[in-house]
Amino acid sequence: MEYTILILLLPVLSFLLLALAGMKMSHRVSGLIGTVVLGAVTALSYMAAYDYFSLPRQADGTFATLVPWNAVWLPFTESLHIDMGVLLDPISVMMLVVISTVSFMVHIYSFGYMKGERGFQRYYAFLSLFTFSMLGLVVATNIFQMYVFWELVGVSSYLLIGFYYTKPEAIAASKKAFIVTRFADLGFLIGILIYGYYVGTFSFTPTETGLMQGAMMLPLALGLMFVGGAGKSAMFPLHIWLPDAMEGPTPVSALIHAATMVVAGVYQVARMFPLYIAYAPETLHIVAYVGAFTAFYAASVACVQSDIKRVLAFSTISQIGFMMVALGVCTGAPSHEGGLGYMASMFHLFTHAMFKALLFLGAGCIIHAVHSNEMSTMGGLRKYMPVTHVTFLIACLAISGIPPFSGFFSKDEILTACFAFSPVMGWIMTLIAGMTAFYMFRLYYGIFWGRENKELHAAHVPHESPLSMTFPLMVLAAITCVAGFIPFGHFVTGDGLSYDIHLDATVAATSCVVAVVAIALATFMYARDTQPVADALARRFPRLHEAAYRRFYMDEAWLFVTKRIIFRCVSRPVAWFDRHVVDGFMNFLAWAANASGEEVQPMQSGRIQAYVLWFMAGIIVLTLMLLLCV
Amino acid sequence: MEVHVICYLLVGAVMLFAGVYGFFTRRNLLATLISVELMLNAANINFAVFNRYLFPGMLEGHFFALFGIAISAAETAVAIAIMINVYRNVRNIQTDDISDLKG
Amino acid sequence: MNNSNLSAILSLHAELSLVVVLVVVLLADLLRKPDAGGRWFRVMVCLLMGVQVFLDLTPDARSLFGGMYVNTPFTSVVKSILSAGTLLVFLQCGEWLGRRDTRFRQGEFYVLTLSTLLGMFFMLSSGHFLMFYIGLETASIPMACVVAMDKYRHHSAEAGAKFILSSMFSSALLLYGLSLLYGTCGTLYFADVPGLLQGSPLQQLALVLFIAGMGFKMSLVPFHLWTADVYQGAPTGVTAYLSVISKGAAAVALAVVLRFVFPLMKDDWTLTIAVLSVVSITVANLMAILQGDMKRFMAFSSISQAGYIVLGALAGTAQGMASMAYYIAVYVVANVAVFAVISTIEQHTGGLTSRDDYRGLYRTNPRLTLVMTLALFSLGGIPPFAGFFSKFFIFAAAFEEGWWVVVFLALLNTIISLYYYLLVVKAMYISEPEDGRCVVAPMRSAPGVRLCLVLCVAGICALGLCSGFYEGLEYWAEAL
Amino acid sequence: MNILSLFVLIPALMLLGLWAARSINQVRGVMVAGASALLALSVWLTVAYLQARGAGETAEMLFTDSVMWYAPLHICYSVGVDGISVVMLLLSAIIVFTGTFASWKLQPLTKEYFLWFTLLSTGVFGFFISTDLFTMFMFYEVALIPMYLLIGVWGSGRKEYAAMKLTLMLMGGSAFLLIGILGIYYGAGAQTMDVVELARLHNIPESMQHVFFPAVFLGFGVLGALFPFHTWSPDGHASAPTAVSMLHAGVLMKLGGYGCFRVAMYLMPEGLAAWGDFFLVLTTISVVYGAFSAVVQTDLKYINAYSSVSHCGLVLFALLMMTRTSCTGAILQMLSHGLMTALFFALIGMIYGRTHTRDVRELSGLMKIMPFLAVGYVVAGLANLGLPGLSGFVAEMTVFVGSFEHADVFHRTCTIIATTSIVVTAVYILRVVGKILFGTCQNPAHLKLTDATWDERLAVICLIVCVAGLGLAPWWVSDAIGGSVEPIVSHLLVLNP
Repeated sequence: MEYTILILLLPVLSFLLLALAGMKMSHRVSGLIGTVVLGAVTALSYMAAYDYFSLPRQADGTFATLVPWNAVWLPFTESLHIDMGVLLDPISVMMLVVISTVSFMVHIYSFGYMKGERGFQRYYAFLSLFTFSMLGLVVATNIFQMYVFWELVGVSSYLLIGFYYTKPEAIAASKKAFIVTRFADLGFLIGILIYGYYVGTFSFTPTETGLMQGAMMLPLALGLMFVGGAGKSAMFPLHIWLPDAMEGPTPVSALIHAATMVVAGVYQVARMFPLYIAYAPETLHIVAYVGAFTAFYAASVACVQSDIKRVLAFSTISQIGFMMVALGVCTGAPSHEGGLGYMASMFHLFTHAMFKALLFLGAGCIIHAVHSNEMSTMGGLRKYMPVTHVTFLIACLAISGIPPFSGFFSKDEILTACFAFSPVMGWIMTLIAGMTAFYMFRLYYGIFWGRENKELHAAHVPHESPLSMTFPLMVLAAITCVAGFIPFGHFVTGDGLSYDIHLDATVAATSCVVAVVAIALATFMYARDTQPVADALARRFPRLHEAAYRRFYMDEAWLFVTKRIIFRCVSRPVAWFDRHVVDGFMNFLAWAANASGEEVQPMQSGRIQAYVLWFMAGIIVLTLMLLLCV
Repeated sequence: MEVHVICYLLVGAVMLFAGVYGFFTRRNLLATLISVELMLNAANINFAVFNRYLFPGMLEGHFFALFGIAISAAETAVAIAIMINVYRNVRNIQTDDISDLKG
Repeated sequence: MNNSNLSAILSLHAELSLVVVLVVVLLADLLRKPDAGGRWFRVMVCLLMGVQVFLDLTPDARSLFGGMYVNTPFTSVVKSILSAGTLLVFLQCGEWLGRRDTRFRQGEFYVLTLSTLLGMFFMLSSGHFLMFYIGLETASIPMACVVAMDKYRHHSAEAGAKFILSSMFSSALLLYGLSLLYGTCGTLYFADVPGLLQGSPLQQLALVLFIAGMGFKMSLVPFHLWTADVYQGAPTGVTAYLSVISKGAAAVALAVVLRFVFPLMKDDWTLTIAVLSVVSITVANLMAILQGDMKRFMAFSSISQAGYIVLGALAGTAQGMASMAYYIAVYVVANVAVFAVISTIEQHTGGLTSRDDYRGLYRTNPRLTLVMTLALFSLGGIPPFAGFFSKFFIFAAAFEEGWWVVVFLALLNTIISLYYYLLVVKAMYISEPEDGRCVVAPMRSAPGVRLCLVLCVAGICALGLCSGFYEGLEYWAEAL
Repeated sequence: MNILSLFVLIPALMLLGLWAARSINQVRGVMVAGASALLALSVWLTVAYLQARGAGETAEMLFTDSVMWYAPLHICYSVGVDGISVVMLLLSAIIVFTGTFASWKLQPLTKEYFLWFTLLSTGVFGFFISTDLFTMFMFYEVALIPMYLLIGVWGSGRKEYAAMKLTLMLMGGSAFLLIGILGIYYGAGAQTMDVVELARLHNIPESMQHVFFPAVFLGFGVLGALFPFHTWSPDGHASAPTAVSMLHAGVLMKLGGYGCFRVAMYLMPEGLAAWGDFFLVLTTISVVYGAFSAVVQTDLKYINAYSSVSHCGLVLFALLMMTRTSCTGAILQMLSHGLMTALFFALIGMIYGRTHTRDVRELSGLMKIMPFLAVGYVVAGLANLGLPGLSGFVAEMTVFVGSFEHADVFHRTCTIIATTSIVVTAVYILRVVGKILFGTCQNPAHLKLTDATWDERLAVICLIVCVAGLGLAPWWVSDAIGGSVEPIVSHLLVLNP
């Protein structure tokens, strides 16, 4: 399957072409180049997926891990070296499909959304760069290649968030995103260093001897790597960059901050899964707890946000929390019990990518229509933009876990796994699932129902988006409808063996009931023109509402750490020290030389008697010196 | 009676330090010049005495003394010439008047 | 017998040829019209000196007058270095001597200067302290006259007086020291003294007095105090001569005597020299930072250079002697170049010697400035100029004898010295003159000065990069 | 005639040509011709070197040649290159070439400027080709002094103070260096000054090594901006004209690391064993300290100077780790830092030439006004914060992995401390990029400014290509270096197991 290298090469070529020659091209041409290339990549990815999964399974019933390409890029020592290559196994192939699909949709969508924007070519160049990096990340053959593309993904996200580089918020957001993730990547890097030192390789499949040596340090190494993953996947408390990242163009949010990049952390954990299971189950459970808390925190914040993209952002964080939990609750238990969460997590990653991208693109259409992110400017849009309305509704149902939409199936698997791990965890996650349904429908009603902002709409009548934007919506909606029925367990499972997804009736029932109740509640509170209950609650618990609205002051906390601690209490003193102590010492030396010069100057009094006096003094001193010393 | 060599050397030493002292204290250039002559002659006395008492029968010291006298004469001549020059410039030969150059 | 005597006498050819030059100059001076410009006279003197430089060299060691006079190839090389230096000084003095108020005295200047040189020659190749002392005095007495040459300038007279008095003082003490040495040894032949030394306190005192007397000639701290005043007061040409020639001669003579006459008291004199060297370098550097007048500034710079020079004597080895002679040669060309520039500017601007007057000099006189810069860099020990090599060799020599600390302190001092040399460079290139334009107008220096500068620059650049000169010195020093 | 001597000969000829040049165009002609010749020569040398190694040439130094110079002190003019010096020569040639174009329109006294500039580069090239201690030291000082006039005359800001400070501090370093060199020479029995030979003899008494290792290491360390002797660097770089900052930060500071490795560590392993940890602490401090100081600076050049302190600290840091990989990384870091910091200074100079201010607070929205320079600046910044695909990443990762190879826990702790600098780097780089390039231009006077001219574009593109080239295809460089680091490191490891 050597052709898979093209999946990487094509985007980078289009990036170079657009970056170097883009300014010479018209918008249409550059956009077409990007889109066509991405189309090709998508086709190749599907082809790769088909070829891969149609290969005969191995004797032990798992899919073979293929490495069609691998070459040493940067040699360190005999055993340690960064390789660049392509690795195909179930999850990487699955990711190829996800990324290329969403990216392709976003490319098409952007035609309409970014129409006439300044820097259209730049936009498409960055999209290609991002796609390339993301694909490179998922097909990495070793942890260091993953880190390389990890960084590239980070920077392309930085560039795309800061696409409107004249907007101060955009600049701040992009900076924040990069620095926070960079900070997390430090953990990743140190983890890699420890891994490489103790296990003696960067590859995902160390030798037995290496594992023997490294077994003791593996939990630490994997934990540090997870810090990196937590940063990219916006786990609490490193999540703060993601809501701000919504300053970027909406298609970018759909692609990077909903579907692909933010799940890199999940992918990383899945990638190291065998090592976690075998050597660091405790670390894996820490992952689970972090994920659960994040999911809850994000969901609770999402319930009160008024900016639709912020709501979606927090719901993304929450959903990624779900995936992390699913991975975290895995155990070494035999057959599929232990590994169920793994499959569930990957499944949810897949479905979530689709419907969350759909939600963001839909939000994009709405923003496009009303030129604002604020719910207050919306309401009652369903009659203006039917397609968007329907697709958005589908996505909401999917994320709320209503059968037969894809979200139901994946989330159900996750809950099953959680219950298998511990009932407490199971119930917590079910509750959070309910909250998900609640805030999603609050959003839905706030946009499409509720009181219409008449005067605004009179001034500027909202309209359905052009086909280039609605087409991707329909495609994604279609996928969302059918994806649930994919026999996912046949492709991706914890132990690699084929497995039939069967619904655990009780879990399914409970989650459905909870979801329906939550939706009903949301309908009760937000479907009408006025929302007395909600306002009453807000008035009843002003503190809580305020805190949730301000995201429980996490940003302020971080600002305190960065501005006060780092900037004021470290950098300034260091700089002062440098100028006044270190440098001051050097200047002091110069001054001292001058001063002592003036000290000896009187010697040169100009009076000859004084001169011969010194002369005699010198003789006497020297004589005494000789008489005493020698 | 035999005068011990030490006495002569003491005379020399006293002359030397007298000269040095004079040089320090006298404000008049001529006086300083005389003091230096004292010092030179102290050295000459030493030469003569050493030769006479310690190494009789040789003439090195005596010759050295003679040359020393001659040379000091030459030096004195030049010194006095310069002092006249100084006097022509500042109408005075006090040491304090030749202390412009300093620092 | 008679014949051999004659040939023996002829082996004094350095001194003899110098005497011949002296006499010729004297006669020519008598014959020429006193108030004539005397350009041809000056040319003749320079030509004669140019010839004389080569007459100094001798291939083999000779000893005359029962060991009173010893001439070795090494000393002969040093002599020709000194003659060459004198020639350079003469070349640059042309402009000053040509002035209306001095032209009728230029004969005296040459005669007196040459006689001091003669004295140094004898001092260098003396085999007995009497000869040494006579040479020393011959070198210093006429010097006083030359210093006081501008007899209508108050400063010149003051400088002369200070010089003659303090030099008499020092020579008196030196003479006293010699008398003590004589008293303890019974002889003053360089050949015999070493056997009779036993390092008694009297001899130590004698040694100190001797070193002090020489230190006065080389102006080592604390015997240096006359230097600055005399350098400032004397005519610039004379200052140049003082700063390079008499200093160099005294240094080599001191090194020779200490090494060959006081070998048994090596501990004593190495310690003394080490202290003197460090103190001289440091104090002189500290003083030099504060100087605004170029001549005075160069006086202190030359004091610290003297401190570096005696490091060669400190080593007391053949390599030390060689690097010392080499250092002197390099120092001569560099210092003479600096003084040539100073005196040229002085002559063309009616006596400006303050550093602030050099501001923006590069704009008006790029060539002069460049020469000055090269010379200062060479003095500061910056490669690829000769000064770097000479410093390195002299440090190596001292280091080999284990004087690490002294070498290190000297090295630290090179930073300070570089600082004040750069101050001059800064004034010439960087600083803006007060009224925007440099006080020194574009000028065209006299041919003699230009020749002098060319020779100096050639020396500055070539002496280091061409290793032959140093290796020759090393060879002859080994042969001592 | 040895091929390496051309590296000194060509600049010498350039000096003559400049001396003879009458018009500014002749000056430029001479510079371009000479710089291109040097570039071509170094490229050719690199190729030839790799071929020779490929052909199984195992000698430590290639293209060697030796001419006895001062026989009494065994001083030879001896030249030779290994992989390290080859890449350093390549770097220097690139910087000189680009620096020529970066100072294309320099006024006034163009001729003199290029004279001193060429003298400076002569010293640099001579240093890298020579294998004789004395010659090395000589060229080292040749490279130092022109800085004074280059900064003092053509600089900006507190140029006189900065120039004097820089010169004196570096001279102070070379005072230590000279005493150390004498110590090495006489310690090894005054037999030879050739580095390789001295290393082979390896007979310097341990007591002397304990004294002279710190002397030499400090001597070179001052030029390598070793804490606390780095303070010349911010002032000096801030005041220097563009091309001089490029050459100084890009190449001259590398003399420090190179010398520490080739002279101090290589010749005095016991001394290293005794002092290694002490200096390791100092370098670790400079890595973090430099980065933190850079965060709060407001002058673009100061920011870059402090980041240079941090990055050059990383070079010495990696060298002191003494593993094969870390030393390779150190050389890579020299190379990469040289290229990207030169790029930085070039761009800062060009921006300063237009806006006449380097104060971050007074610049904004340049991306719209001068897109080319702005994009170049972003690339330089990304390289600086170690973006994969640009040179910085390769170097830093090699350093970190290599340092972490060290078995001792103390060393690995230092490594982890050092790694934190990459975050701080990101902070100050993005801060600057965000402030001056993005946003809307506040100063109306800046709106009329023009983008880069052809000569500036040439310089910038040339550097960017090198940075990206090193970042994308690091394997051959790291092979070339690693091969040459091997003997030295093994020599060290024998003595410091």
